[in-house]
Amino acid sequence: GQRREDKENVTSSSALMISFKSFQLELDTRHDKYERLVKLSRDITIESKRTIFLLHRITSSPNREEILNESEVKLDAVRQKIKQVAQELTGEDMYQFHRAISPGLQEYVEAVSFQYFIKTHSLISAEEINKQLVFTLEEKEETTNTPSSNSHDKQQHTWSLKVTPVDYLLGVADLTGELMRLCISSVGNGDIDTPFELSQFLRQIYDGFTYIGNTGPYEVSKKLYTLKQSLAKVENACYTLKVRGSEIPKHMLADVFSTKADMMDREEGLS
Amino acid sequence: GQRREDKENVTSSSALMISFKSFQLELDTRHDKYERLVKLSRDITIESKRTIFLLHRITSSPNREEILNESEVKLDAVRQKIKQVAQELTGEDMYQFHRAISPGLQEYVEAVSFQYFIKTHSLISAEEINKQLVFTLEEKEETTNTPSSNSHDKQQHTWSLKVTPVDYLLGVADLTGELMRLCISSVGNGDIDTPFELSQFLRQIYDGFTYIGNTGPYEVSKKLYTLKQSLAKVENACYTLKVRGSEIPKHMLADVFSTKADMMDREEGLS
Amino acid sequence: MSVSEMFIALQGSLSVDQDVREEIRKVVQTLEQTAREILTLLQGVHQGAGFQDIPKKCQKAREHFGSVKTQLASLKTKFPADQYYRFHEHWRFVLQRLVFLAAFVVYLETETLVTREAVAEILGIEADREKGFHLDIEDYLSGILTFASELSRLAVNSVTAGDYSRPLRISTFINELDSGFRLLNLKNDSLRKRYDGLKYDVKKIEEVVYDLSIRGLNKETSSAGGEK
Amino acid sequence: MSVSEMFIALQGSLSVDQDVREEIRKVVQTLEQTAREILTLLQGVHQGAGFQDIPKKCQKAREHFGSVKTQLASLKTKFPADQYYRFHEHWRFVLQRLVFLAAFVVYLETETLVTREAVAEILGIEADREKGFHLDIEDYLSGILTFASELSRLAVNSVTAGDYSRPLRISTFINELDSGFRLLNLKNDSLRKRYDGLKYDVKKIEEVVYDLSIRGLNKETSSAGGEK
Amino acid sequence: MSVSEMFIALQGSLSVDQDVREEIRKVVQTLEQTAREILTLLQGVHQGAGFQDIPKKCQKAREHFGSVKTQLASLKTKFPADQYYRFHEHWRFVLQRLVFLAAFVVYLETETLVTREAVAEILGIEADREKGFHLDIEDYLSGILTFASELSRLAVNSVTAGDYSRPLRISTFINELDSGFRLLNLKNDSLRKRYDGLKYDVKKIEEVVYDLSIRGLNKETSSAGGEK
Amino acid sequence: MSVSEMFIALQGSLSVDQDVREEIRKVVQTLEQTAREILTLLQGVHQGAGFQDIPKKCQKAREHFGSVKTQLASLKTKFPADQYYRFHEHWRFVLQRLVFLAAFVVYLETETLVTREAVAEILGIEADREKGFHLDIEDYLSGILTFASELSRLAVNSVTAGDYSRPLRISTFINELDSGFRLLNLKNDSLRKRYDGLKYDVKKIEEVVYDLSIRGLNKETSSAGGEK
Amino acid sequence: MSVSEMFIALQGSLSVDQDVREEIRKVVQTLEQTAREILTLLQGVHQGAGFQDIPKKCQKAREHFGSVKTQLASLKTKFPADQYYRFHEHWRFVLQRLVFLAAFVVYLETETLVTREAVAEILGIEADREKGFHLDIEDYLSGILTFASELSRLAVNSVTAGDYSRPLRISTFINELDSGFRLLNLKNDSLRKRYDGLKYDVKKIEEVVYDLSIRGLNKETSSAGGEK
Amino acid sequence: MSVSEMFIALQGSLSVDQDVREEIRKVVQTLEQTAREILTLLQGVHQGAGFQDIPKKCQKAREHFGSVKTQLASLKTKFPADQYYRFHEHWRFVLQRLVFLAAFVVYLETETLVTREAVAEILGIEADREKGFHLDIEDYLSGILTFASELSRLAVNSVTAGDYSRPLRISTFINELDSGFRLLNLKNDSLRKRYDGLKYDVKKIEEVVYDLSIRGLNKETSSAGGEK
Ligand SMILES: [Mn+2]
Ligand SMILES: [Mn+2]
Repeated sequence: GQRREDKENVTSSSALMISFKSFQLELDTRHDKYERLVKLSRDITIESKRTIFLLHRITSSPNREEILNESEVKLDAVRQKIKQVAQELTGEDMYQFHRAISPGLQEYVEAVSFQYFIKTHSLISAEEINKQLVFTLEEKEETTNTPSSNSHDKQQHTWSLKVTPVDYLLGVADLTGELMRLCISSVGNGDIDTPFELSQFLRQIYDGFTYIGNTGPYEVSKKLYTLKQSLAKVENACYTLKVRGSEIPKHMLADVFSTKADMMDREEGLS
Repeated sequence: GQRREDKENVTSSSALMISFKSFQLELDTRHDKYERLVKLSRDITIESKRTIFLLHRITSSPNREEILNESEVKLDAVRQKIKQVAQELTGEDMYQFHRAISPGLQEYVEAVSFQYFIKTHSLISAEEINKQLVFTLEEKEETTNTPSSNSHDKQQHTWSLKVTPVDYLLGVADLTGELMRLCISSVGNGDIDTPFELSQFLRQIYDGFTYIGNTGPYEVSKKLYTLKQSLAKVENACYTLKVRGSEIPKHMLADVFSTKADMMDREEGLS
Repeated sequence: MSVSEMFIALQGSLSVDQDVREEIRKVVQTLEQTAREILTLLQGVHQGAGFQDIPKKCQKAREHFGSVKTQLASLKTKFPADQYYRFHEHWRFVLQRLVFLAAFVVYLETETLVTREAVAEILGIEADREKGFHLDIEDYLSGILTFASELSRLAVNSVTAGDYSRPLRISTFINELDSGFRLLNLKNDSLRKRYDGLKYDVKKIEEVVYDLSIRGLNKETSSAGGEK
Repeated sequence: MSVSEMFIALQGSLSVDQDVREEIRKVVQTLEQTAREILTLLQGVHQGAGFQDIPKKCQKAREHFGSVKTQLASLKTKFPADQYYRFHEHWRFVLQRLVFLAAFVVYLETETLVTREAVAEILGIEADREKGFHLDIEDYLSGILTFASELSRLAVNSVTAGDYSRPLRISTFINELDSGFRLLNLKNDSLRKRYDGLKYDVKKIEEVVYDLSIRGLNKETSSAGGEK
Repeated sequence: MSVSEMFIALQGSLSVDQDVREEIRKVVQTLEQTAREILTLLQGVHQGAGFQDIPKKCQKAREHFGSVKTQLASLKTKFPADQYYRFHEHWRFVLQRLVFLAAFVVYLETETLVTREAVAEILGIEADREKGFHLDIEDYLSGILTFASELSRLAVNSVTAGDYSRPLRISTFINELDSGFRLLNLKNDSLRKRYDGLKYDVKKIEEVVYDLSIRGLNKETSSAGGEK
Repeated sequence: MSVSEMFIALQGSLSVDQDVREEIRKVVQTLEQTAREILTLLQGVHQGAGFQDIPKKCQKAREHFGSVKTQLASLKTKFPADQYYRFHEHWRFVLQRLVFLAAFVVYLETETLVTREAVAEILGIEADREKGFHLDIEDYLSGILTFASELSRLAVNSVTAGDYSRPLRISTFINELDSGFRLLNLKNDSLRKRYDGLKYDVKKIEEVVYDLSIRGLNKETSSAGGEK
Repeated sequence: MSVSEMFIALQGSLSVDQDVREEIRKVVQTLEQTAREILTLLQGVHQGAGFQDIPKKCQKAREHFGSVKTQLASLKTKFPADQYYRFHEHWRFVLQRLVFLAAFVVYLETETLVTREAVAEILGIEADREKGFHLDIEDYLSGILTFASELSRLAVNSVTAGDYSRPLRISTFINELDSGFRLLNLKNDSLRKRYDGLKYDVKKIEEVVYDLSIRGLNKETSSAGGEK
Repeated sequence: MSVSEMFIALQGSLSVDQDVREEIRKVVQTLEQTAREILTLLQGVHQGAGFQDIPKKCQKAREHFGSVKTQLASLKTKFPADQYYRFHEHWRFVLQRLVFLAAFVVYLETETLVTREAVAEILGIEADREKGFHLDIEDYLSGILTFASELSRLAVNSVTAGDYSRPLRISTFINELDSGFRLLNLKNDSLRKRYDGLKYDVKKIEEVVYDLSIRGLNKETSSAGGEK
């Protein structure tokens, strides 16, 4: 019919069409970027998880340094991915893409804080984490990896990313699960100092989360239950160590001499 | 203590450790492949969706061919991604990774069947779809894209992928939503043939799904409700066209002559 | 820094955040109040007598947009400029509504589609993210879709009011708008859902035009009202 | 091909699928029955008198594994060889259980960890996917973890039965197993959850060894029972 | 007081409470029954012949409201006056329904909106919270929205019944109601959601008026029925 | 009796029970298949050409109900009569669907509501609980509600097929049905929820009648098809 | 029969049904009350002094079971015998609890597992489905599993009370019970899930026996209490 | 009164209501803050060193309860006394938490269960509903259940801190509490579900006592800490 052809006269060059073409470009660009960030986030998650597994392999002094070094290499690789995220977000409002990258960043917080705890027996701060997320072009591996080729006039550029307080909190909440695993493993390996130390540390984190309570976002409150359970597991482990350590088998004193030294050793560990 | 050191004597070269190292490799390889397939699936989904949007831009004969050609180019690009999927799955049991690729394949079915409907006014069969998913190395763009460089002795290789009946059904179920959109747009554009044709076609698909009922997996039954709603929308649109077409404004016969031809045209469309 | 000190600091930043949100919520409430007033004003257009004094209604609406400007100016002082999307959810609904209202006013005045830049100016904000508190493109588009739906109502009611030429003009207009939207690749989100509604608006207007044309009313000069 | 013909064909393939699943379910049920019988047999080990006749129990279990072989041989005829993972869910639970049982028998016989290849042989299936109906690695690992948990029970009960040397050997064994598992990067799935349980088994065994050592019982030659 | 004595006392209070709820539930059931009867009575309005005897239907409904009064009078004796909101959930649904029915009757009689005070009087309860068993504002508004939706049905059916003038009056009425609601600052709750539905009723009625006017039927004197 | 003897006896009962369920499931599957075939058959009614041969379709459906009778007869042999409610969940869904289909056929034939007794007869089962395998009231009502929803589709499509008189008849019918349901005191369960949907069907059909009457089409003799 | 007459009849049946349920609910409440009293009585066993007067507690519990009999006798008068499974959900929970309590009493008296027949007798109902109001097998098994879990608590607390021989007897008993359950082919339902918990009870009791034996306490003559 | 006047009046009431809620929310937030501070304080009890200065911690907590009193006093000024249940949801969570904290403090001080009256006094509110802002029974019970769960943690950690006598006292106490709860006839609501958790706490504490008694530690004078 005639009317249909009329519609074609909405020429594709009208002002409206021109602006909608620009909208198309703008939306597609935004979605493409979002998608690239989702993929980077998945990579960050996976590699962070593997770093955590690696760190759980620490059982004794000989392989400790080796594993710590290896974990550092892995985390460096993760940070290279985060650098790519930071580059994608240059000049952007990071909160616009936050949902895409948040899972990855949380997992990174978990991994890096786990490594930090193993090294220093303390909690890494958000500031400390963010300090490691400032990147400059000068790093050697850059020259090959940068997608844009004219890196010449950009050499002074730096990129950085800040994990949000909430991402930090969520990462730390998950860290407690790993610490609980570390605790149980320690008991299994006959290491009785670590559990008591861990229970102190976990209690501090738990008290911290209690202090925050429900003033944070829902995702944080949601983790409280798991956190409480992890703490209970650790407290139970310490309880068991204490109870069995308190037992002097009065009714059966065979071979006391040879085991005495060993027992003294243990008693120290408890005090 | 002494016991801890004992544990180190689980030498990393024991048979057990050697086999677990091979397990580590096997599992990591599997997970990495899964992850690559997830990413490919996301790409396939996005590009298929964009093809569907493109096809909705068809409103008249002049741009029809152009858009069909463009959609073919886009779908070819999607098929290149599917080819990568097929390559990843060479020698694998595709059902092992099905969950990773299923969303993408469903969306591709939706896009390709939409295009096919626009071209032929009929439903593409699963066989037809699968025929297009047989890939050979001879295609020209191959030589640059193949990750493995020694493509020499592989030249006779072909890769193929089959969408499962369930993926096909789920894609077709979603297709009905697009057809409903096409129907409503047609009415808005003064095209009154298409809605009646679409209602016939949709009814056939609906009857088909009814016939399958709950004998398929849960995901299929779950789509029945939306499908029924789409059909209702299309049937309502046809109803409105019929009702308004039946109205001969007896009380107001001004300018009958000039509109008569147009009206005859419409009546034909209804019969 | 001890663990408890860290958590005190974190709690501090969380409660700052909450305070910011509280402040934002308050301003947004006044914005919603103003938006409701503009809406009531413009709803008058649909009713019988309303078609006569469209220009006056538009002028009054323009005055209300003055208050909107002040309120939005206040809103942007409530949070750091580079954290727009952190708090976006709070104002996106009202902003979409304001876009709709601005688009409606501009259409009633000139029968053209307000551009993103023009809306931004009416609201006293930026069209460009880099420049500060801006109008997100999806919010702009969403507001325009609400406006499109209002147009189909306008087409219906202008017939009731005896203005037979307006529906045809609306038809041409919404068809162009529809062509524009077809260019977009939307995700499966609320914007997509609202865009699906546009088809029904186009359809409704087409039906009005059909009703007029089979009665030959499309060629009459509009007998009653209409501000043109 | 008309639309309705297409759907008839699709329905056909869906119902073939359902029939296959029904067939599989039936064989799996007989497998579960046999597995329960083997389990009951081996559970006897934990009880007082049970420690004496471990070898006899193992031999009997071996006989049952003969039936398992036949049943699994039947299972693999029920579906196309290259669609293992299509129907995997149906048998993965019972296969894990059979791995556990095989590992338990082998451990009781030789105090070694059964390899994936060896389990596959016991079950009469392949260790290698390419070769046909095989044992998925995750199912193998999952079965081994159930077995590890049984070991902690064995350690406890062997003390009750007066066998004080076994817990120490179990301790050495499970520590090596734990080291093996630590090499793996698991996803957040059921295997990961079960692996988390291993730590508790290791811990329990360590506690038994501790209990023995503070009483100097670790140096005694086992007074009562024990098949060695 | 021992722990068990204390808990016996607590149980005493708990069971008093449960008895009260049981009593309330029973009265609410009879209220629901009466409400259903009124509804059936008024539904007759929508059907062909129904338009003739609207006044008679209204009168009958008024009689039923007599029973409602008695039942509500009984309801308020079931619990202490200051615990209205403790048991609110039990009767809020039926009260909303009764508001709808009262508003419908009053509209059919006088084509005006029943006030909260007037509904309260019809139901024999208080409009004012301080005075005792009252009608909560939100329940009143909720009932009114149900009534608005009934109006769009009425507009449609009055055309079928040949009464062409009523839809226009309904249109004016519902527009006024809509403006009224726009004065409210509703929270994001169920009431808000129901209010969002009002615009569809408004639109539907406008389309009925449109259908009449494009056919010139709005100018005809209504041929069939209509109680005016 | 030893514990194991006792459990062997229990397992005997359990497996009898499982066999019964298995048998029931099989018959129910064939019933579902037949029900699907009837549904596909009757859906043909909605198509343009379908309105011509409604009687033929009904007759064919009646033949299928013959198979249904046989299948239901077989079903009731699978378990003791006094355990109807023990296994009720297995067939309740398909029975509701068969009620819907029977009601649809009867309506197409005679434009009346099939009674529970009549459905029972069509299905070859009892209407009365005491007499044996019967049709539960709630299942009957549930099937009727599904049927009501089909009626609104029928009204729409009969217009499309050019039959303008049917919708009015459907409207009267569904209003009567609605009044019937209002006599029931339904609990807040799934039936109540489904009943709430009925009002949308009533409204939809009223709108169809409206569309016809405003165009004077309700007075025309139906031009195309219609079996009457 | 008109539609409304038909629906009036249907409502008649529906309200009979609702009354039956109401009656059942009331009796079940008194049963729950009695069950709670028996539980409180038997809980005393776990506490320090409680081990001395187990026989007295059992005797008292037996008296309470007299009331249970009366209440169950009343329950079966509330509905036709062949509709047991129609209302099963109402009493299944309390019946499971009563099975647990009866099993506990019988165990405390004789250290044997109560049979289904014996429970039925204690409760004054039938073990056999055909004979009338009976004890469903799954409810029996479910109650037994609750009882098994109570046994692990009993083992722990008997050690605290200084009775070192009881845990060993409990261990033997629960192992037998576990073997019994392994003879059953449970579906993947709630019973299966509860059975999966049994292994934790078995393990817990084995650990108690371990604790005693590593300290040589299993050889001591129990110093304190114990009814044997 | 015109429709718009009426709605302006309604909006007046609605916004008074919203202001009241806003005020309540603010006070509740400060209450939550204080409750969190008390909690953090009391959690210190679980730490090794914490057992020494329980009395000091309790005294500090008592001081905080002073603030709670003031805040609750402020809360009750925010709304009319007879609308307690209208706004109940706002404070019920924090009130339950305060009950838990008060019960914990009182237990640490005197090892007794705080009565409802005593909690009310600590919080400066009424125990009796008639007298004004009171403590709802269910909120009291819910808080007590949270406290019970804290007791099982306390039992574990007091052992770790070397206090071997406390668990036995806790065990007696929680058994009494459990018996108390068994006197209540709880409906199937959230309180019932929470009560079901109590048995796990009872069991956990019994296991602690068991661990001590099997090692003869319950007879030792507690070596480390303990405030007694
Ligand atoms: Mn983790
Ligand atoms: Mn789609």
